[in-house]
Amino acid sequence: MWSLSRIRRILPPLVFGVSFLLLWEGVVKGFDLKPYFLAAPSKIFEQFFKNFARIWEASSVSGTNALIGLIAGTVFGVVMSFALSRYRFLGELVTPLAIALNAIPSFVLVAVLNNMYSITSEIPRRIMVSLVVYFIVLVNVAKGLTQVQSTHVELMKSYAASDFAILRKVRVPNAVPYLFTALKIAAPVSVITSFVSEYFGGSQNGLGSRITSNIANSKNAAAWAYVLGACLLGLTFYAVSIVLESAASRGGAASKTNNNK
Amino acid sequence: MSAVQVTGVSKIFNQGTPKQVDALIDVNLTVEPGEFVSLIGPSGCGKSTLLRLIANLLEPTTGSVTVNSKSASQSRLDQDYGMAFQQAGLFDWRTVAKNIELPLELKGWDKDKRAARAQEMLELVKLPEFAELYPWQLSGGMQQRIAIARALAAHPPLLLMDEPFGALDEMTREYMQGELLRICAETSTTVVFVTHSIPEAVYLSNRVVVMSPRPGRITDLISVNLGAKRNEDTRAAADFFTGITAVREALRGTHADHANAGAVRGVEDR
Amino acid sequence: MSAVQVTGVSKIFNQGTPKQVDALIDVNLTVEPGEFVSLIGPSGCGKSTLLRLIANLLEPTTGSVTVNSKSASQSRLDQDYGMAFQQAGLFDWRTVAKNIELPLELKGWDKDKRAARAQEMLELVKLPEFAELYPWQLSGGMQQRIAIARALAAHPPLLLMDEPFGALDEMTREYMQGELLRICAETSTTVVFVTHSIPEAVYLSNRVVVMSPRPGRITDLISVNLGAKRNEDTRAAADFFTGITAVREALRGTHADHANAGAVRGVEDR
Amino acid sequence: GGSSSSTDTTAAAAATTDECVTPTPVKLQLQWFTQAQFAGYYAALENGYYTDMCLDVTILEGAVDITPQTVLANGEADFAISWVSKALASREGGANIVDIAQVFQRSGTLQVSFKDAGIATSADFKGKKIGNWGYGNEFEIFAALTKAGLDPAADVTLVQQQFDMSGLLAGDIDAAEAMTYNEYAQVLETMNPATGALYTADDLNVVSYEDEGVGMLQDAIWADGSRLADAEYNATAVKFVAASLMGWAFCRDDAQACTDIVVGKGSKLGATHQLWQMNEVNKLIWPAAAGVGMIDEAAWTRTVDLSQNAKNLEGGTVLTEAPDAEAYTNEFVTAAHALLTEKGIDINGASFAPIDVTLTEGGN
Amino acid sequence: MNRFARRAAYRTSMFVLSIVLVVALWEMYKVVGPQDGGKLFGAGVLPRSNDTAMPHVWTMLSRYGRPEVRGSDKRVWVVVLEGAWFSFRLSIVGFLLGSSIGVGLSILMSRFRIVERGLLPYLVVSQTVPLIALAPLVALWGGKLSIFGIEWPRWFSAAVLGAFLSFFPITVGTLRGLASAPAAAVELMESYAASWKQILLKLRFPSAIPYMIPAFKLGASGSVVGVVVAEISTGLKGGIGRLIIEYAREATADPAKVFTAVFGAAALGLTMAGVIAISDVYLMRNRPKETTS
Ligand SMILES: Nc1ncnc2c1ncn2[C@@H]1O[C@H](COP(=O)(O)OP(=O)(O)OP(=O)(O)O)[C@@H](O)[C@H]1O
Ligand SMILES: Nc1ncnc2c1ncn2[C@@H]1O[C@H](COP(=O)(O)OP(=O)(O)OP(=O)(O)O)[C@@H](O)[C@H]1O
Ligand SMILES: [Mg+2]
Ligand SMILES: [Mg+2]
Repeated sequence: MWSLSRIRRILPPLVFGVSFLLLWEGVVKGFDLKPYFLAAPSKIFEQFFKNFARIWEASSVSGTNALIGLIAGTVFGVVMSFALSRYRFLGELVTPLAIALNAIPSFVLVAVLNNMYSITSEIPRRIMVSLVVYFIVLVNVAKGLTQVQSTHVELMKSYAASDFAILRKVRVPNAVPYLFTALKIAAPVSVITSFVSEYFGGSQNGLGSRITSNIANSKNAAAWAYVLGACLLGLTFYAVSIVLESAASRGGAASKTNNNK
Repeated sequence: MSAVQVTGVSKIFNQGTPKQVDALIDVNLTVEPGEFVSLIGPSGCGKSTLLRLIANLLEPTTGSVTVNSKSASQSRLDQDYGMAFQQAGLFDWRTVAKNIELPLELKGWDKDKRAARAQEMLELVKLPEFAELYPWQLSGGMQQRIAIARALAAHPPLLLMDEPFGALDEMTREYMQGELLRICAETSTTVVFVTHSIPEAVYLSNRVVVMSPRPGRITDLISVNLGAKRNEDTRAAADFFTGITAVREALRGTHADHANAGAVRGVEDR
Repeated sequence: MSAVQVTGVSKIFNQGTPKQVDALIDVNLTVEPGEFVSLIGPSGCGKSTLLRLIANLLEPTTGSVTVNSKSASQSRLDQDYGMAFQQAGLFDWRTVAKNIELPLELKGWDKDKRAARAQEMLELVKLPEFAELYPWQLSGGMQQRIAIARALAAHPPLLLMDEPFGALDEMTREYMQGELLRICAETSTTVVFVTHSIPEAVYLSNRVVVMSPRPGRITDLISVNLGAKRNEDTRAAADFFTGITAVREALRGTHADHANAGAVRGVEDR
Repeated sequence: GGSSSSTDTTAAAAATTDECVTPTPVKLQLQWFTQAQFAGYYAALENGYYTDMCLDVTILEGAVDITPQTVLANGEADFAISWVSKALASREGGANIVDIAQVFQRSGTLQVSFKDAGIATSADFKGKKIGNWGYGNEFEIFAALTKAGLDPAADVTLVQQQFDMSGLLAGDIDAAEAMTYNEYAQVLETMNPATGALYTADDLNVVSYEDEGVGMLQDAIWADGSRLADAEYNATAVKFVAASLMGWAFCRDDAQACTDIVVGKGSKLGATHQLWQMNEVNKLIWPAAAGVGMIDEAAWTRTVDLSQNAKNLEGGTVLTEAPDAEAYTNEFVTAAHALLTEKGIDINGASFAPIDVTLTEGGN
Repeated sequence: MNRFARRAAYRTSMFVLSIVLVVALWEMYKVVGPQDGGKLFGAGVLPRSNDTAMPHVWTMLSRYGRPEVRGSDKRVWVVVLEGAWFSFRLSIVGFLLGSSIGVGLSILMSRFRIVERGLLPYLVVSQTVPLIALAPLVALWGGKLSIFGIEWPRWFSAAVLGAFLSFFPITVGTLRGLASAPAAAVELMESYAASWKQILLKLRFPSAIPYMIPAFKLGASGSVVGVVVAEISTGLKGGIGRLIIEYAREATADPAKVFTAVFGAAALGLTMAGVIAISDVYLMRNRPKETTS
């Protein structure tokens, strides 16, 4: 059943999206913009379906890098945030480095990493993704581990609970929603980072290299078909992170985060 | 043998620094088994500090605290007491039953025994059918009752409560007071209870401990006796109002300079 | 001419949807100029809704509200009333004086006139030397006094207060009650006051309006008369206790099913 | 070829002798940063050849994402330097641009590998990691692969190189794409850790796509087709081509002077590297049997054929159909040659002999 | 003020310490790490420690002091500094543009829920469109468009791309901040018959500031990245992005050089963050100190 409120939620973005595409199409047709300059959405969709198998293949290459980086970055981020919640000064050490790294375009760092590993290796790209994910996860999970209700900690102490028990029964569960918040941010970012990392070199099998080579060849519609694939991949990652969140917190945590938002 | 024995206790925070606070000075207090004692006094007079000292969440600067003739730290390790706070402080990610089981888990009880006890406690607080719900699905008063159930789960002989009903509206509060009295009578638990409300202190207690700030100390001990069978009518009884008036009088002294007392906050640490 | 006239007012939220709430049904209330009226009743009985209707922050579903013989909306535009809430709701980024000046700013007063009035109000609430501090540097009670000063800054004939002392501890609360009475007497302001506390309602009011929920309606109007010169001794007077007992009796009826009433929260919207 | 003759060109040539009142502003879009690859234009600018033709020329540098032919088609530049295949792809995408002078007569693309990799011809690419520049500079590789009967998606691993040759030097890739005038020199400017001296040509195998028969036409001057009907633009084009070719003739005769001009324009590449580049570029231009800048129909046809038939990674080709006849014209070069001959400039360079350049470490 | 000074000194020393640690790790790895990389569990996860892949820290530092190209008397540090200054100015323009767009959009969205519902999902999607696909388009607008007769200069394309990366976090942060004004405070303003604009200026914005500052921090580093990417892709001369790519071409022979420019970009990001941090201190000076439990 499509309830009224559901329609009301879905309608505006739908109307907006469709009218945006129509406007785009109209501008391209109306001003007779040539395909080398700006491709019409209809052409992009046409290319998308025509090249679907290749887009799928390229997406799976970039997607694999994103996924591995996402997992590695999350694991490192979680581990590090445990250390961070234990030793406060670590946070002060890591923050400026994070800011500095954030100011360097990722493909520049990948170029450096490519020299450190091998240009044919996927590792630099995965490292790059993990690095980006790592900081997002670190910041959020560390917050979740430290910002616990003082009542909870006192209560545990009154049970003569050890630090480890407090960590396990209070800090970790408290950090779970924060972890998912981080994942929601990190999931699409990991996809972007993954294919942007292909910009300056390396194996030519992912979305990023397809986009650049098609643009360089004045095949704009094809390039944007890959961009569309990239957007869809990013949205898929995002959707999966949401599904994971609701699956993992079927009980209490989910509603709590919703209330806090 | 007394349930709680506080002897010559002082608590000074940040001793020797410019931020030094004399939270408690030379406090002596004895609580008998089965007794219900309330701590009342203006904000900052050290009620919570005294409760934390008894719970061994803080160490006294001088003096000693014993609970059931053991040192405070030993009785904490033995889980000789249960605790409840103004915020129910339930864990959102645990069901009601699992919340109640928490102290038992930490004591290493096995699963079946824990579940049985949780169900027993839920019956005690009259919420047996809510075991599998999550705390945020309950009203404030119900959450507070779960918190009490949790505090009592290990059957501790002593219950320490820091303004447990402070966040409830007056009607729910009065209902909860009745419930607490009933539960404590059933389990013959000793209670040390911090509150800001004079009627609450009078209604609940055998004795009301009146405290005053700067430095924190006990200024009065007022015995109240509304009888074992308190009910709604008690609140309309003359004894009740007499008790209220007595406590108010005792407090008046602690409150002389209230108008702008403790006024400017945070000035010290700027 | 009455200060507030509520005639046949109903307020139904989300009318016609599954979430419909009958917040108020057929409410009639007249408040005379200079009168102090309290609204009391269990949570969800529509106290805040009624206050918001008077303030024209909500429109009634049926019926009409007039304030000083004007429509509620006109009197809002004219700033005929001041408002205060449970949280003082001061703006952290404005000094105390600037907080008090806020309603005057919005009225377009010029700077000097505003400053003069703010100083005058600060003297009224006995905090003249705190003008240049920021709200978070003050204690809760002082913040609440500033909020009252702000509500009165434009000299409105009517003051609407929604549990203004709910967040204060009992001692501070009793002090603030005294202050409020003094200020209202000095400025001969009419007050509509929402509270959960029976003693508070009895101590402050000329009349206590008792409400009951589902659907929200007025069930009782209790006249109290503790005299114009109320003071600390009034709280020990027999009249005071009689008033309390009367209001409690009136409330008892509204509260029969309290134990698990409205228990499971959020069930409807899950 | 599209040599539909027009009287405008001759008229334009005559116009150059007129007094110059206000020079015509002209913008030239390059493919890449300032370097000796574009020395002819900088020489023409520096030596006043453009000014003499009453042109006020501004040279716009290229970059990673600057597609010169697109810039031209958008009207942001009056002329652009681009490789033929890339430009024809844009033309197919609707960009109305015309090749009016083919400056580089030969392809300068190599595939460089170390001797031990055993890559002597493009047939040896099979199973190897083949580096390329991407961004549309890789078509000759696809052409060579197609010619050798290899599938770019399956038989080789294609790897996009970074901006330097470290992929090859570190052994990450087996053969790197290199221009004779640039990246090839970079390898020769690097210390060989085994010998402690620079790498030499003997250490390397070089596959030249020109020699493999899959060379595609490279740097050409492109004009805006939609404006060619305009007499004024037409005249400007002739003057611009003439002055530019004069610049190239100057560089042919004095490579060192041209190198200095380019270095003076702020190129960050070292001076000996630039001199090497100048010399190699000269080799791609001179000698020009039909006259510098003349578009050779055979080379053009070969380029078009390869563009239509060489399959890339995605199984596509650069061009889906042959370009129309208007895609190039020799009438401007012809008119320009007339002007240059008048001035006594050698447009063939039959006696051209490259100089010897000794590379130094890092090209400095 | 003393407290700020002490805090700043502490932060600085922590920053220096973290750099020292990274340097130490780098050099330590150069000692113990395999020259040509190594495999662990069958995957080549150990980086190469040779001087081409990982130049010594002192090689990189001393590169700053040597001339950029032989024969030139311009030292690398001067060039990098000039490049950073150029990009900094562009980043500021991009940041200002991005913040105006971001704040404007968030006002619009907080005013009209329908705009929020319609637009927000696409703003999210817009950030998954890679800059490398947009850069050529925006670069083309340079010279093509003119607004009110003012030509769109080339550098402005770079600033626009900076704005593209900075507006999103600013929009989201400001939107959340504007919505953070307590309902009671909004009601209070309504009880004063305050207009929408008055509520916005006197209530919503001041209460949004704690949300806006972290958002602006993200926006600032976004604008740096956007500008650097744009310089790389459109070849805009004079900035740090252009230096990175020019030096990268020489990495074969002079591997330390490219690091000088990369560090320049990092320093640029830190500077932008610093600028925002200062305004943070200024704007929050009269607010209660954050209490974390
Ligand atoms: N950990 C601490 N460090 C420093 N000072 C403290 C600490 N805990 C409490 N104090 C100070 O000790 C004094 C007593 O505090 P306490 O919390 O016991 O008061 P209280 O009577 O419980 O007040 P309230 O009614 O507001 O809860 C106060 O001045 C408080 O600021
Ligand atoms: N904006 C609204 N939309 C829907 N329902 C509302 C709204 N505001 C109030 N209600 C409902 O109207 C009823 C009365 O609410 P109101 O806030 O007036 O109660 P109250 O007496 O002030 O309660 P409390 O003592 O908890 O403040 C409640 O059931 C509440 O859920
Ligand atoms: Mg306390
Ligand atoms: Mg209410």
